[in-house]
Amino acid sequence: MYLIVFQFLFVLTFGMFILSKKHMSYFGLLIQLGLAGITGYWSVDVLIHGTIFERELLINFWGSPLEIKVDSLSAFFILVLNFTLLTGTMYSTGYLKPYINEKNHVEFGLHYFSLVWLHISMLLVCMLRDGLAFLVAWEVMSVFTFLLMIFESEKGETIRAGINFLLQMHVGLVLIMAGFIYAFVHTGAVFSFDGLTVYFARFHPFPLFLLFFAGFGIKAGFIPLHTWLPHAHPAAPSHISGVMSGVIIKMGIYGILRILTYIHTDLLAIGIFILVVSAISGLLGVMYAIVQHDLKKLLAYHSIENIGIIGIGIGIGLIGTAKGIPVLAALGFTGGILHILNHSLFKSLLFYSAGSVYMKTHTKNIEHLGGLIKRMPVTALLFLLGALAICGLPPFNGFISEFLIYFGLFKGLLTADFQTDITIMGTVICLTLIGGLTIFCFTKVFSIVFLGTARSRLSENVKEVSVGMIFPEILAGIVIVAIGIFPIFFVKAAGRVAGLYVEDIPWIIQNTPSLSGVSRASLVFMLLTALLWFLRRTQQKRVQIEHEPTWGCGYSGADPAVHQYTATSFADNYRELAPPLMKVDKHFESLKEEDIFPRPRSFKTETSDRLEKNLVEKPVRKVIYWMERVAIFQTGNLQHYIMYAFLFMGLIFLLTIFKLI
Amino acid sequence: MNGLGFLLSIVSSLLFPGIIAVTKAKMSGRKGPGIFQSLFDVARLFRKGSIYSATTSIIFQIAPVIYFASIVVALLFMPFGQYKGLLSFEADFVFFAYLLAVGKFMMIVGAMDTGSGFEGMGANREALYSLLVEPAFFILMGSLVLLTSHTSFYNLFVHIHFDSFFSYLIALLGIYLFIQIAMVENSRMPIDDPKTHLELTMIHEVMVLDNSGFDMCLIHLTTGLKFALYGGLIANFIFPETWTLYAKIVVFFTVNLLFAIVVGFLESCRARNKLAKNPKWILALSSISMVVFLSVLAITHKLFLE
Amino acid sequence: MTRKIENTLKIKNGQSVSLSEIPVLEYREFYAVVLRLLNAEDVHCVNYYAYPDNDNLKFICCLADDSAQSVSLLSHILPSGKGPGELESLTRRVGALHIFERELWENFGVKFEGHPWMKPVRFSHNRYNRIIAMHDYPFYRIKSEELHEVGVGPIHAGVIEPGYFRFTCNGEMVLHLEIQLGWQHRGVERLFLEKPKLLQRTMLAESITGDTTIGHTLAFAQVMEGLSGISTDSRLDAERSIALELERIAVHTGDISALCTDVAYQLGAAVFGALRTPIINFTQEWCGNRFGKGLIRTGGSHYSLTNVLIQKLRKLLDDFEWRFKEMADKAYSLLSVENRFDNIGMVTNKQARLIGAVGMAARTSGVKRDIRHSHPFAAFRVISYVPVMLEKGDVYARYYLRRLEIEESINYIRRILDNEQFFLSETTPPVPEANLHLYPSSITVSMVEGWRGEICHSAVTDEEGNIIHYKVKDPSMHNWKALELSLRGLEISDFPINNKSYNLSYCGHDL
Amino acid sequence: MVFSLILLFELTLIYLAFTERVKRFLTILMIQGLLLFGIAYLQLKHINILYLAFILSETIIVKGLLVPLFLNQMRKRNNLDRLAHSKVSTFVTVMAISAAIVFGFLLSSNIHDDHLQTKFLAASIAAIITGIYFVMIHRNIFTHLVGYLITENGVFLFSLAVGSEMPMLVNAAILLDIFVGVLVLGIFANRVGDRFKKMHVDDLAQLKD
Repeated sequence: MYLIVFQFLFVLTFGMFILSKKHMSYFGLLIQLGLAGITGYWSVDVLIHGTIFERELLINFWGSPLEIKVDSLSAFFILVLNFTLLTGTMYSTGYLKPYINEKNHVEFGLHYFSLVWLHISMLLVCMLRDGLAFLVAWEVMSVFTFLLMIFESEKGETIRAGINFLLQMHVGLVLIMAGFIYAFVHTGAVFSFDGLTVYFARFHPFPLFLLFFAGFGIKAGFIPLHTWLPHAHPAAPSHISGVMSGVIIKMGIYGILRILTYIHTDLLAIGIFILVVSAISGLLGVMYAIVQHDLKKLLAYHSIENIGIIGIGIGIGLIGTAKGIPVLAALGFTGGILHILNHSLFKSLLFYSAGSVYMKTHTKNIEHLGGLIKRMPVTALLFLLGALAICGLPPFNGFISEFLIYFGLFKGLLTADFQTDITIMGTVICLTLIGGLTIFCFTKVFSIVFLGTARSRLSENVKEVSVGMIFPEILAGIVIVAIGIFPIFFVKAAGRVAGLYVEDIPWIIQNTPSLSGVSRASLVFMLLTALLWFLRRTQQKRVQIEHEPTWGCGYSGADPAVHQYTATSFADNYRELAPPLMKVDKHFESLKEEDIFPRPRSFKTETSDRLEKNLVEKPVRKVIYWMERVAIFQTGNLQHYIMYAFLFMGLIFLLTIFKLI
Repeated sequence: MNGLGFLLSIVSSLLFPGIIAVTKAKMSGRKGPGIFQSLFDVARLFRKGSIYSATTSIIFQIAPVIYFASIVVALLFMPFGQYKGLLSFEADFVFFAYLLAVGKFMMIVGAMDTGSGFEGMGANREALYSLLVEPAFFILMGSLVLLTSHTSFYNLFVHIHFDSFFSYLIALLGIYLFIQIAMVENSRMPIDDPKTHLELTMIHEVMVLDNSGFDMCLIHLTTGLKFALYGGLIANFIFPETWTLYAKIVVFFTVNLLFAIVVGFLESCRARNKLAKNPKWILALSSISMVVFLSVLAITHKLFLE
Repeated sequence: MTRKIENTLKIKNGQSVSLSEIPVLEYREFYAVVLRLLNAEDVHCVNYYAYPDNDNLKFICCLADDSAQSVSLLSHILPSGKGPGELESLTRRVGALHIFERELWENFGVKFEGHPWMKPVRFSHNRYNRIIAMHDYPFYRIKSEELHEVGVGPIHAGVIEPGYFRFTCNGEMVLHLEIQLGWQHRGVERLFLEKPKLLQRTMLAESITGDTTIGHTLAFAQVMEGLSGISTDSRLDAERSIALELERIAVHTGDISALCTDVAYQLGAAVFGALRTPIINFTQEWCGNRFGKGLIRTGGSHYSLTNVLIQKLRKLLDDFEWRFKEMADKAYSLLSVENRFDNIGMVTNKQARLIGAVGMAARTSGVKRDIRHSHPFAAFRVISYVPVMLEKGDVYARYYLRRLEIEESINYIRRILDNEQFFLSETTPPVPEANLHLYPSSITVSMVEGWRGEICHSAVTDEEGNIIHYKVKDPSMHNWKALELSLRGLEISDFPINNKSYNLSYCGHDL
Repeated sequence: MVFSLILLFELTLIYLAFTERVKRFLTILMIQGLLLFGIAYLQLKHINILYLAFILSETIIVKGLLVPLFLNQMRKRNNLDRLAHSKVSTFVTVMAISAAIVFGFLLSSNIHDDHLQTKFLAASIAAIITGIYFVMIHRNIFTHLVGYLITENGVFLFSLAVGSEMPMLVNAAILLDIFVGVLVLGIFANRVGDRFKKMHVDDLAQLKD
């Protein structure tokens, strides 16, 4: 019954185009609610009972019926993506309102159609096991993401980022396909995920894993495969950025996790590989994030960082499994998997509120913003909530997943050998640095965007966004706080998924006292804060309160907009520490010794992603350069082409004579 | 009895700033203020009204409250000999460290809320230094975890044993690191000079330029609490398990007193660092704790060296 | 004594000449001569001012030639036709003149064409353009949305005089510092004309800057003595020199203490702070005022340095020297202190010459500029003084130079005390003059090396011997620019110690 | 006990990384000499008294006193009180030297040889790497010398690592030690001491050997 409704909803999506522009979002939301309800029901069932849900779809695919299969891994991802996509669509209702008059009916319809189909394709990606069907769903997902991304197609930047995205996704697809084909050719087993079991049992899994990791890693945005990500997120409309960062890149993680379920040997090498790549992604992601001026680009780099944290969890989980340290394995996997949920929550929240800022101020450059908390208080506070959560601070959800990973690491220290201990300590250092840098970055973003005084006209006369846009943010916020204060329920769900990788999860149950300790401490903290706030309020009622300008040493002629810290200045202090990694070009004419009276000058910085430059831009430029060389021959003159033909024949002739071919 | 560590820390926190001030005064041959002067200041601030910058928002007002609350809750983890902290659980030091970070986050954001160049400077520096000092703390705790095979503050300190010459060395290094981390966290010498009047070179004090009244009162109290936090940890670090409760209480206060005197002494006898040197200096703390970690590996025979 | 070479009039320090002797040149010629003279390394401009002369504006330029121990005077006249005139700026060629031309522009509205830094100097009440107000100061801005500015002052957290500093920063790094002064313009120069009595004028000179009472009063006394033809006896000269050096020792010690405070070296701060006290207490014992008010008077002195005092002074110096050395050995070898001062706030020799730095700021950058040596006055005429020099021009150099100068000053006082010829006679110095008859239509240029650097006072009288123009130049006028330069590319947190290392005068600049 | 001293030796390397003063370098060299004296005494207690006396006097007199004092004289004579300039930021140096220490331990924990005392090896590797790194990053000839001396201390430790089996090697290493020390000092005494008496650090840098 559910299955039929589920598939009927697919067909219903085409009804989108007959509706008016205003109603499209509601219609899309309805369909998505249906989809989410059905799949959510299945998933919750799977997670609670630990069973596997299997059904056959009515659609025939390549002659055989299409099977869907939901195990705990799929179920977890389905729940995460359902939530994020629903909030995304809700948010879009308000966010796209200004575009109703700008965009025509087809464009608008296509957008919502794509949004619903993105949902469907992602659900299918999580549920399908057949190789070919998976690849098709994967491709459909990429294409619809592309369509959603280029909503503002009148901007050249958007189209460029979109094409870059599509191109890189195809590279990923080819790599994944190559992986399937490679396994299929070597074993002759079924062309599906389950067929990989045979390969991994028989051969060294590492090389093939590497292939899959490259393919899925492009989607996930591991450094150095991340180069599409910082361009795609700012280009897409904000609800799509939220969804993209919240769940689409997680599909890459899903792929990697799915592959890992079939691997049982060589885990140490794979674990260390994932750990190293993730640690680098985490560190570099946040380091690049700090120097960005584009709000959404900055958040995009944080996605890379959080993918890194997820990867660190998975990596140490694998090392734990390989080295026979169950606590490390269990807590690593649980922490990593829980972080998938956590990141999707706070990152979508952050993107939505960043979108609200963009919608009202029409700028993403944080150097133009400032003082928005007085004009958009709810957005500001929600952004602060997201910021605190992404920094991994208690009592919010980000802390829980990081705490699990830390806990696993410190517990793991005890039973590990020397090399593993060094690895663990290295990981701890990475995690603390990532945490610290994230705090550095988000204190910067939050205070530059929302606090102080307006830095330009753009942020002077703005108003709070509509309730419709705030509502989905509040939904995400509630879950963030819920996970932070009552983590056990969510940790158990993540633990169920981790069960796929670790033999038994007694450790999860054993560390629940610690988790309840966390929730107890968080509650005490919140209560104490509330109490103090109350005390403060009563104290303030009795005394005199005055309002004055900020202390400026009694000087009256200063311009408050210029006299506050800028984002560049805030980041500069830290940038000095890692000049080789952080290439920031300062365009500023320096003075000579004898210039005692300076000339009029200007100052501008430009940040560039070194990895992107060296790994993508330079090779591409090289290729283009050689292409252009070859293009000399393409003169468009018929005689020349005939001459080429003769030359070619002559060459063949000569080669045959000398028996070279 | 589990709250004993908390209570004693609160008591010592009230005296901390006073003792430091008296030590510094004695060192420079002045008479100096009384030990309780800082408490009178706090009491005076509590009764006072507040002036708020018109630029600020609710963030500025709530920041000191959260800052204070975070430190108090962190103190609830403080064990005392065989008595647990009120909120003790496994890996509580992770929560402890992140809780301190919450307070710091809010103070930084609160300072930026005033839109003042001075406070921006202080906030920026505070953000940078606290991020750099984190690894040192975690590596040190990791070493202790490894040394004792336990993961909560309470168990760490109960199960710590020093028997060989080598372990005394580690204990000394541990205490050194705790003191230096405390100095960084509190923005004291040689990272920052709290007594200076120079807005341009300060870190913590310049962040609170615009605070007044009740908020300032909380911030003042927090300074003492933060010192007591680390003083308590150091005291716990050196209690032998076998001592009686009263001996421990005496030692607890002695250690706190000594800690305060050491701080006062350090602040009298050397110049502060150049600001650009601070990151390196703080990073070196992490390096030292890494050496401590390596030697703990050697003690626990994970690292076999002939 | 006076000779006319190259269209200039050469006089000695403190000498008085008739106005008519000063050659009046065409501006073009004036321009050329000034440039030619300033080309020489040991010539610098000590004063350049103007005063209204029969509806015209008469400009007087005093160029000190250090090697010849003489001051060249030359002048030009700007006829005031319709409003203030326009002149070609000398600053473009000689940066050191910027402050003088700015002052002339501010006071008389004379436009200096091509001046690269035309900004108000002190917002004087009698300024030509009264419309411009304090908060309209034309700050230098670097075009960018990524830089922030930090404004400090005029009310400082430390209890110091008012001044406004604006830093244009990229993070911690200062790209540009601009100093706006003039918050306490008292009109000192005009008061010299308005207060007719000598005592009033003397007291006015004593309060030009509170920390250089002896230096400024001595310069004033020399002007008066020069204009009235009083010559001082050797005992008075010796006493004046001793007072000047004592002032130097006291302020330098205080500054070392302040520098220690700024780097949070408490021990140094406390001990040096305490060391300053006996020195100023001795001054109090001598003249009744710790800062030497009342000690220097025209033509004589009320307070003689008696033998009892001399014995006390000897003992004080011995005691001070020993204690100072003990603490200095510690404070100057402490690596944490050295680390803090080293290599920051550098002003190179070239820059020091370009901006015409004087006093300590010059001597730490290897520019040998010391009036005691180059244009000796008082006892320095008899016992020559060899200036202490350092090369590097950073904060450490300025910190270190203070120590060296203190040691040198102690030695110098001892040499005076040991020199028989000063204190042969038991006679007390003559009683100061109460009323003076000044030479008519004359001019005097008097220079004194205060602890901060060269102080230059100059006065012009009319046909009846009344002062019609009195000009005061504090060394800070030149050296504020050095502070601006030394902050370039420096961390903003290093500003306070830089500022303290110069310890420039706000009121001496504002007047 | 010996291990504690080795630990302190490693700490001196970290200290070396973040200090920027020539004067401090010499203090560190002195401390290192004293530590080596302790290590050598504790380790070689049982060998021939004559050898022991020789080695001990070499460590304490040459390494601990003579060389640092001599260098201090040089420093004073050439006015080298100021900062030691380096191409690389101190931040990187601290990380590099920490990494070298960890690397030393990692490597020596993986070597299992009966003839090798790996605890000395760990410190020795760290010291040698630090010394070479130091020479690499500094422009100044004087700091180069400090780098060499650190390397030399590393070599000394290395000889101790293999030393209990091969006392001759220790002696050889120490002889080399003294030889290099004297040679280098001799050269510097002549070149820097007299000809470049008045020159500034930056000028000295052009002297690069």
